[in-house]
Amino acid sequence: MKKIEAVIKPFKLEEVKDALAEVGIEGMTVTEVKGFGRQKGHTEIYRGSEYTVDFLPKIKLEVVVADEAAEGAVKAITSAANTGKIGDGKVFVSSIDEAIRIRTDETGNEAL
Amino acid sequence: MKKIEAVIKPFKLEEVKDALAEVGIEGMTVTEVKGFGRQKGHTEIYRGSEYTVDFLPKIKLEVVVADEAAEGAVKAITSAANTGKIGDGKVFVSSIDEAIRIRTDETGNEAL
Amino acid sequence: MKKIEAVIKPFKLEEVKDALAEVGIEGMTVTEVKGFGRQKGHTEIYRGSEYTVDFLPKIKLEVVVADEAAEGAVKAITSAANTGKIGDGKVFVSSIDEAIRIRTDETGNEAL
Amino acid sequence: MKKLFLILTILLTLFVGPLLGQEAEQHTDAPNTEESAKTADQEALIDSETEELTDEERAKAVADKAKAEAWLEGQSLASEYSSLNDDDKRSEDYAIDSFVVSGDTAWMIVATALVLMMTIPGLSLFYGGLARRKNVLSVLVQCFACTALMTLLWTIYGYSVASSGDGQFFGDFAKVCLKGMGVDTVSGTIPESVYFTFQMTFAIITPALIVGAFAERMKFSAVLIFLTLWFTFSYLPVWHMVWGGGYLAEKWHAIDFAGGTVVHINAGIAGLVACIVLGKREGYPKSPMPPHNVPFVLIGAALLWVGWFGFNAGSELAADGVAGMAQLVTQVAAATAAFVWMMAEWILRGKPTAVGIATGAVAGLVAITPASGTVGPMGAIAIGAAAALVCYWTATSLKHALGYDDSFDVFGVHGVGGIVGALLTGLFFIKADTGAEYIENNLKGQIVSVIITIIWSGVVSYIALKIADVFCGGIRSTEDEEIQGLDVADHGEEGYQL
Amino acid sequence: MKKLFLILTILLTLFVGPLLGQEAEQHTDAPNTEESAKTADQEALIDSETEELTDEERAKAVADKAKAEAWLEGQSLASEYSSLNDDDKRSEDYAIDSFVVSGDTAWMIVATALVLMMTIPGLSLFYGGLARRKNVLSVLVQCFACTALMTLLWTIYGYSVASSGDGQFFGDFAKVCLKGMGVDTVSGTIPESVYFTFQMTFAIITPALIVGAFAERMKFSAVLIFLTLWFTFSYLPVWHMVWGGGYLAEKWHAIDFAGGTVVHINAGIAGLVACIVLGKREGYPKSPMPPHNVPFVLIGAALLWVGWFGFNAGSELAADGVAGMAQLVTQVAAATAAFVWMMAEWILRGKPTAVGIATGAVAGLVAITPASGTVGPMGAIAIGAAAALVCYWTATSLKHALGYDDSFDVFGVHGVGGIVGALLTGLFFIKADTGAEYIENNLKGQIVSVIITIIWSGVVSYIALKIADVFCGGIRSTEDEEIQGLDVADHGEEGYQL
Amino acid sequence: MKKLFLILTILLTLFVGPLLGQEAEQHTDAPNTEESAKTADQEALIDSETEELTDEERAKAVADKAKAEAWLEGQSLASEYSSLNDDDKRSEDYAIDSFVVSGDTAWMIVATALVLMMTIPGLSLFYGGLARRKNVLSVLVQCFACTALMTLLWTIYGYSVASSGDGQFFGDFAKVCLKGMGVDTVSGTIPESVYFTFQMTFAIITPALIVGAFAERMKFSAVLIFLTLWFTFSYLPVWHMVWGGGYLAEKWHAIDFAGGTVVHINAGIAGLVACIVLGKREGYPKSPMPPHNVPFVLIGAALLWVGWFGFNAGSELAADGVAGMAQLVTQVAAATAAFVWMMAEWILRGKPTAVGIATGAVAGLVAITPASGTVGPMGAIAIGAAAALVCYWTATSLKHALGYDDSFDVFGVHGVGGIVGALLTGLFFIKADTGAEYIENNLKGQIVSVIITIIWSGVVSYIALKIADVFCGGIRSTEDEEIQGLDVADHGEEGYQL
Ligand SMILES: Nc1ncnc2c1ncn2[C@@H]1O[C@H](COP(=O)(O)OP(=O)(O)O)[C@@H](O)[C@H]1O
Ligand SMILES: Nc1ncnc2c1ncn2[C@@H]1O[C@H](COP(=O)(O)OP(=O)(O)O)[C@@H](O)[C@H]1O
Ligand SMILES: Nc1ncnc2c1ncn2[C@@H]1O[C@H](COP(=O)(O)OP(=O)(O)O)[C@@H](O)[C@H]1O
Repeated sequence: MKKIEAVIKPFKLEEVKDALAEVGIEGMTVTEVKGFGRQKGHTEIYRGSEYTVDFLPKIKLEVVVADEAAEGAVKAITSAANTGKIGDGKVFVSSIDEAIRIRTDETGNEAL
Repeated sequence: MKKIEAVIKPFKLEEVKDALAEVGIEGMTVTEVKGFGRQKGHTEIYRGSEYTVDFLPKIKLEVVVADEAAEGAVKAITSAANTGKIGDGKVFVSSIDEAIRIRTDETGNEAL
Repeated sequence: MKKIEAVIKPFKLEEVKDALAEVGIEGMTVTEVKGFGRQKGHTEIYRGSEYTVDFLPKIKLEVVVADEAAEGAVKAITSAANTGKIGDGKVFVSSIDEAIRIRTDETGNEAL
Repeated sequence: MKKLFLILTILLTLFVGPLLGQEAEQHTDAPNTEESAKTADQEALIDSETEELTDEERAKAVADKAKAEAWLEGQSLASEYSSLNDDDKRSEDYAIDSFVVSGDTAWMIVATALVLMMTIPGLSLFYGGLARRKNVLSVLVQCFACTALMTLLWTIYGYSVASSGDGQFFGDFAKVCLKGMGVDTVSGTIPESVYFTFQMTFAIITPALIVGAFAERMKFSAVLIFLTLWFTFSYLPVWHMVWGGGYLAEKWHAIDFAGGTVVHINAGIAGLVACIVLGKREGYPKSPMPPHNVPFVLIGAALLWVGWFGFNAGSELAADGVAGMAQLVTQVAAATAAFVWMMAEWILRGKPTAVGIATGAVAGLVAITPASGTVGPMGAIAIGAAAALVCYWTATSLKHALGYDDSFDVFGVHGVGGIVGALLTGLFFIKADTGAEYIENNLKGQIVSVIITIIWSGVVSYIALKIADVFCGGIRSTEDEEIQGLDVADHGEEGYQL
Repeated sequence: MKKLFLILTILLTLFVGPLLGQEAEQHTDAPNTEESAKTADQEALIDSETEELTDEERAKAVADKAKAEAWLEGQSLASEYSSLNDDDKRSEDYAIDSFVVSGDTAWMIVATALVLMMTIPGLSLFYGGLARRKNVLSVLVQCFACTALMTLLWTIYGYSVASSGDGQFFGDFAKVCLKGMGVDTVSGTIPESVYFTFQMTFAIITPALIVGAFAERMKFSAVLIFLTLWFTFSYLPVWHMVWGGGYLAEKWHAIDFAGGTVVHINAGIAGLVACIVLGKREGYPKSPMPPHNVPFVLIGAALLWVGWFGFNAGSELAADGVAGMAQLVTQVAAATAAFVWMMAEWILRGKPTAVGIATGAVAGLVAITPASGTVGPMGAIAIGAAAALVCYWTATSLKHALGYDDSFDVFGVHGVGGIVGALLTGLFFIKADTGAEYIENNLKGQIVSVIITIIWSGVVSYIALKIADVFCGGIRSTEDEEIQGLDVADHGEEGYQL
Repeated sequence: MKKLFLILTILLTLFVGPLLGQEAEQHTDAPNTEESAKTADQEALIDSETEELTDEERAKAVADKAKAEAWLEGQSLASEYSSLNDDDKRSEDYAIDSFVVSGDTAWMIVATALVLMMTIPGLSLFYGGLARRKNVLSVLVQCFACTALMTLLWTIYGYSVASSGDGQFFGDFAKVCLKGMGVDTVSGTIPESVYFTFQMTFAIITPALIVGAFAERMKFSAVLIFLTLWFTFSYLPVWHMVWGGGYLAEKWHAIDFAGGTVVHINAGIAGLVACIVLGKREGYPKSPMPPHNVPFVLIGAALLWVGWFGFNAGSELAADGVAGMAQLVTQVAAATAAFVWMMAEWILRGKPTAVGIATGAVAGLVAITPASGTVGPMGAIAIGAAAALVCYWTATSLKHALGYDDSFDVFGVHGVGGIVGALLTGLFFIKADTGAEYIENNLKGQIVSVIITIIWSGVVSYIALKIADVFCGGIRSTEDEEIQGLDVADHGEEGYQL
């Protein structure tokens, strides 16, 4: 099984979710994160002190899928999350040794 | 070493922590996440507009353990987090190449 | 490519970020997490009931780097995050199969 | 744009029917007379040197003045049992015309504080909580800046243009920069400084109300320019027409005790026009835009509720039985509307919501405002219930049907609630001594004032927005700014570091 | 269930001892007399047509009336130096009986606003902050809905049943729907509308206080039914017994200046019974349930504190020296209790907490309430300190020992604080002119009123809960709803989108 | 340490110039006289038994008294048109000296509530929001504990030491524990209890203001000891010198209507000294320390603003034209300063911030405080604008240049704003009847009071901190505690569980 981690812009979450649903993926876990990269942050001011906020709000999406579904899922994500502007984010794919569904103790692809 | 990631219901955290302690695991990192899956969300209402909240609050637990401890840890988690109701969550196991304890620079199983 | 996950003390984030920049790493994703380990928590009191808060605020830093950059990155992190006191945190290294930059569809080391 | 005219047309049509039906009635029936007299009286208090009511129609003025005197006499008889008799005695003892009553002054200083509390913190929390997290500060700053700006404008020319002189639509510049107002200047039974500051708080909250309609998408600079223009050319003339002895007071005897027309309809229509001209927020109505901090919404509503006692009971300008009854009916109408809205949601949607109960309370407060000096408790229940149902329908159905994006339902609650209140104010009355309530058809003057206010405010708002557009190179924030949130874009700050 | 009876038994036993010890004393000693007279006086103001105090014991009534007259005479002498003399002069000048004093009216309109501010936003924030995040809105909505509902009930029948007529336990229906109350109707030196609305705010906050005891686990529909029944059959009769010239006023001369018995003990006991009947929250006491927003707790407590000036000093129904002293002792008792609670925590637990200092302040405010019209500053320090210590012990030790789950310590703070205050009210008095304070044993009437209130409220609460249970098919939310949080379950909303 | 002396030197130098320039003028010019008389009058009201103004210089006292009488006569003439005439009539009718006016009492009871609301919840929210999340409760608790503690200290000895007796720097112990104050004791036209409680709220907020300067790094125990010492040896004597007929009132005729010197400069300097002695927060100024909850900052500022009406208009101690004008100028100055600060930021930094507009409002409120009884609306605009600009410069430039860490700019806003206000108070005056405003050079007395307050408070603060240091084994939290946050370290709680 593969784990796909995608860091995307927050307002793209809904579209990415729908795109994944279209390729048959109906389970995922999302986390609010802060991203640092080429996209530059903004300046905030507090009583005359200006400071740069480099960490921008992003959404991290984790989906574990069967090996054969990985490519489709990645495509779905990248095309839905793309705005063409800097800061669109990344997708990382890694391998998962085992998956278990807690409710039923099913394992492997069954568990997803 | 293995990394065990478990997505569980928030109110089960305490029990899972205790179960892990019983199998000798005393270190872990938890994150508040939102999960999407078969468990259906709820409807919220705002001045007459109803909308569905699909993402439910979950807790993600990350534990890195020695290879031989992985199975016990997974068992501990699944049995403690089980309620038998939909949405109990998943456990994912993957491999870790290296672990370092920042304070001492110990590596490998020593670092856990 | 390698994924480096580091759990550190929150007030060390700025220093770690700078240390990574020095070794040429300019992209990362951070998450607010709660850590449980040897560092003991504190006691809170609410109308006479005392209870222990075991989970302490930590920052989880995720950086994906080319294989050859991993060691330098780990070094940078461990030395910047070190205070010598218990609870300094851990670094975990694992392998990443693929990375994609959403904006450009670049893959592999290009995407980082 | 088309929507705007559609809505205005619906509103107008709704009123033309009843209006025609009333044409035959004479407008000198009892409550009208009292009110006209009262207005005359108020005007006399405001500026005791301009005793003549009009220039043009001297005959009519004389008749009006006679009526006013009759009404004042009635008042003075009634006052055998009220706090005024003491003052009469005193004026006899000292042979002076005007004096300050410390009890009335005490109440009005506090009423002023309460009305300021309605805007900051009340309204700003109510709106701030309804906003999305990324825009919370923009809403709060707009309310604060409006408070600061209107204080200055009201001081420099607003008070003069609204309250002095005897024009039909505008006052004059006699009191610019508070010329002639000292520590000892008196207005009625309170220092003029208190009357001035009390009215200033109304001039603050009215433009601030509009902010909720165009929230989350308008440039801050454009907000300031738009509000300045609207204040000058819509708030001040409507004030003068209704409360300053102008057109609506003199010719139509409009009853507006505490500001249903001047404040709520006026602001509600401006909000409607502004949100239509600006267009919808990015993603509306597809993406849900739930309030980011519902507890703030409820605290804000609670502070509005408490402060509204200053607004309504304060509009009596004295601490007496009318003020007491105004407070009572304010409380009853707010509670009724909150309860009815809650039950409506419970029955129609399955769950009573927190935002709903708070919105209901505000709708009831809006609707009772014009009536709070003339209605009794049972009338307040009727007005509260009607306002809740009509505003509920507007905010949850009509708005979606017509498709405009009134961010926090300024038109739905203040505009529509104000109209419901203004009309019902023409129906319910209470007898002073026995508390008996009766129904009296006095709709005509009310309908006319509503229509005129709608048109006036609508036209001024539209032009003001266009002028702001020219000055600011567009009144709308860019798409990027809107996505990032106006807090960072306009103010360089984030609401929370939690 | 067993716990409920155990606690009631402990409370009763605590009182029987002192009561027996007092049996011998005659109940006509000075302060009692004054109070009985004052009550008579108040009753006379409220309803000037029912001059006879009782039906059954005419002789006793005559004696009581004589005492009342003597007391009134004393008052009128004292008033040579107070604001009342002016009014006397005026009533002489005009040969009228009742008139409105604008200063008193000004104060009472504001006091009314302050007491409403105690419930919304004050109490709702205090409780809302103490709740867990997932239940914050349910608590806020319950406070808001209580405000709306009680406003209606008090208007429709509550005021009449509480204050009119001369029954022992209930009033009559003479003033249903405010029959006979107009703009000119007077009560004492203020418009009756103001008296009515002021008392309405008491009728709002008392049931709202109970919400804190059963928070986070009771169905919303059951809450509304329970509070309606409890209001009708416990709040109204206890009001009538203590303040309406009923049983406790007439026969036991209970001193309850601002509502220690009527409000706090009454609500505290209802809370205790409700939380025991409902059972503990899921996970209590194993899982910690810390407040989700401590700043809200402190703002809420602060608003309660400020609003309490309206509650206590307002209960004088006039702006005079008694009101001033009531405000003073309220401030002193609150501060003392906050300080003592803080020090107790610091010494006993090692750290003074924010929730602790806020809770201490509320305990002090509760305890000074019945005494605020008769005690001086040194008595206030004593009462504040005693309340802090006893409530601290109840909320942190007794509650855990007995194992009931009073979510936000309604019984621990309001019930117990109210009892401490009611008893100490019988001990400390201040001389009007010199400010000298003295200790006087006047406990008997106080003890009896406390016991009767405990039993009455306890029994009514139990029955009301059982009736609500039948109507709602269970009064408790399901386990799933409780885990999910009542905000989503009952109201379809989440508190924050941060 | 060096910084401390540097700053004090700058301040002193700034004042010596103008002072010398004034040396020649006689100090009996009109406004001075009026003020000295007024102070004398106030003193007379406070303690009618100590009629002699001084012991040492009997001749001067007689002259002063004559002036006072002349002024009082002027007042009494003016009062033909004010609420006082009624009282004069009454005092004639009853041949009594002192009586309570219910309208004045009503206002002052409420003003007291408003000033308490400034500290809790106002100031605590303002400061709490500015703190970082981990320290929010420590700030709130410090404000609450200060409220409790100062209430007790003011009751036990503060009121006596500040207001009774005729020492130059301290009062006496005649009124310790409120000896002799009963329900019927009168001060001016209000009950003494009300005067006492009103002044208590000033004694609460002044030390609470200082909290913002040393926030986020001082041990809680040290805070309590420091504030107790500072209150006793700086607040009380400055009060006595300015308002109690002491040195500054008698000899320099300082004008300080509502507390620019006594409250704001006094507290601002204490804050400056404390933050310098304590040293900078860990990481300051390298790490940004933005407010954790800006909406709290704005609500807090709004409550301060509303409450400030009680502070300034309440300082008239009556509900009359002066109070009305005080409220008016308070509103105008606050609005002007908020607006000017906003525009300054917009022009100089590109964006107007929420924290900026709130801070500007507070700066304006501070600066108008001493002038609020003597200035008119145009003077208020001048004072507001000046305060905004000078405070903006202090908080955003001077502070960084000098490198002290005044956490929430207590010195920058209260100290500097107070100085600006105190000086300009000597320039702008309004005529009572016509409202005409004129400029009058009355700077000398003002400059002297500012200098003396700076030195007095500075020295006392330094010594008090050293004493606290000894008692607490260091006044600063450990580095670990500071990193963890004072909420957990000092109070065992976290602000939020979101
Ligand atoms: N090397 C990396 N490891 C982990 N996350 C990264 C890395 N580089 C970038 N990211 C994440 O991707 C987000 C977008 O990256 P950025 O460089 O700003 O733009 P782009 O995706 O267009 O190249 C960052 O905010 C960060 O969260
Ligand atoms: N494919 C997946 N990848 C990552 N997380 C998943 C995946 N499927 C489910 N989850 C997580 O597991 C949680 C529970 O899944 P769900 O389908 O609702 O119930 P169940 O665990 O009983 O099958 C989800 O809320 C989500 O956080
Ligand atoms: N086995 C583990 N798996 C995942 N995270 C861990 C593990 N052990 C520790 N951690 C994380 O590292 C943090 C620091 O660990 P701790 O044992 O407290 O101190 P130290 O790092 O000094 O050994 C913990 O708070 C937790 O977040």
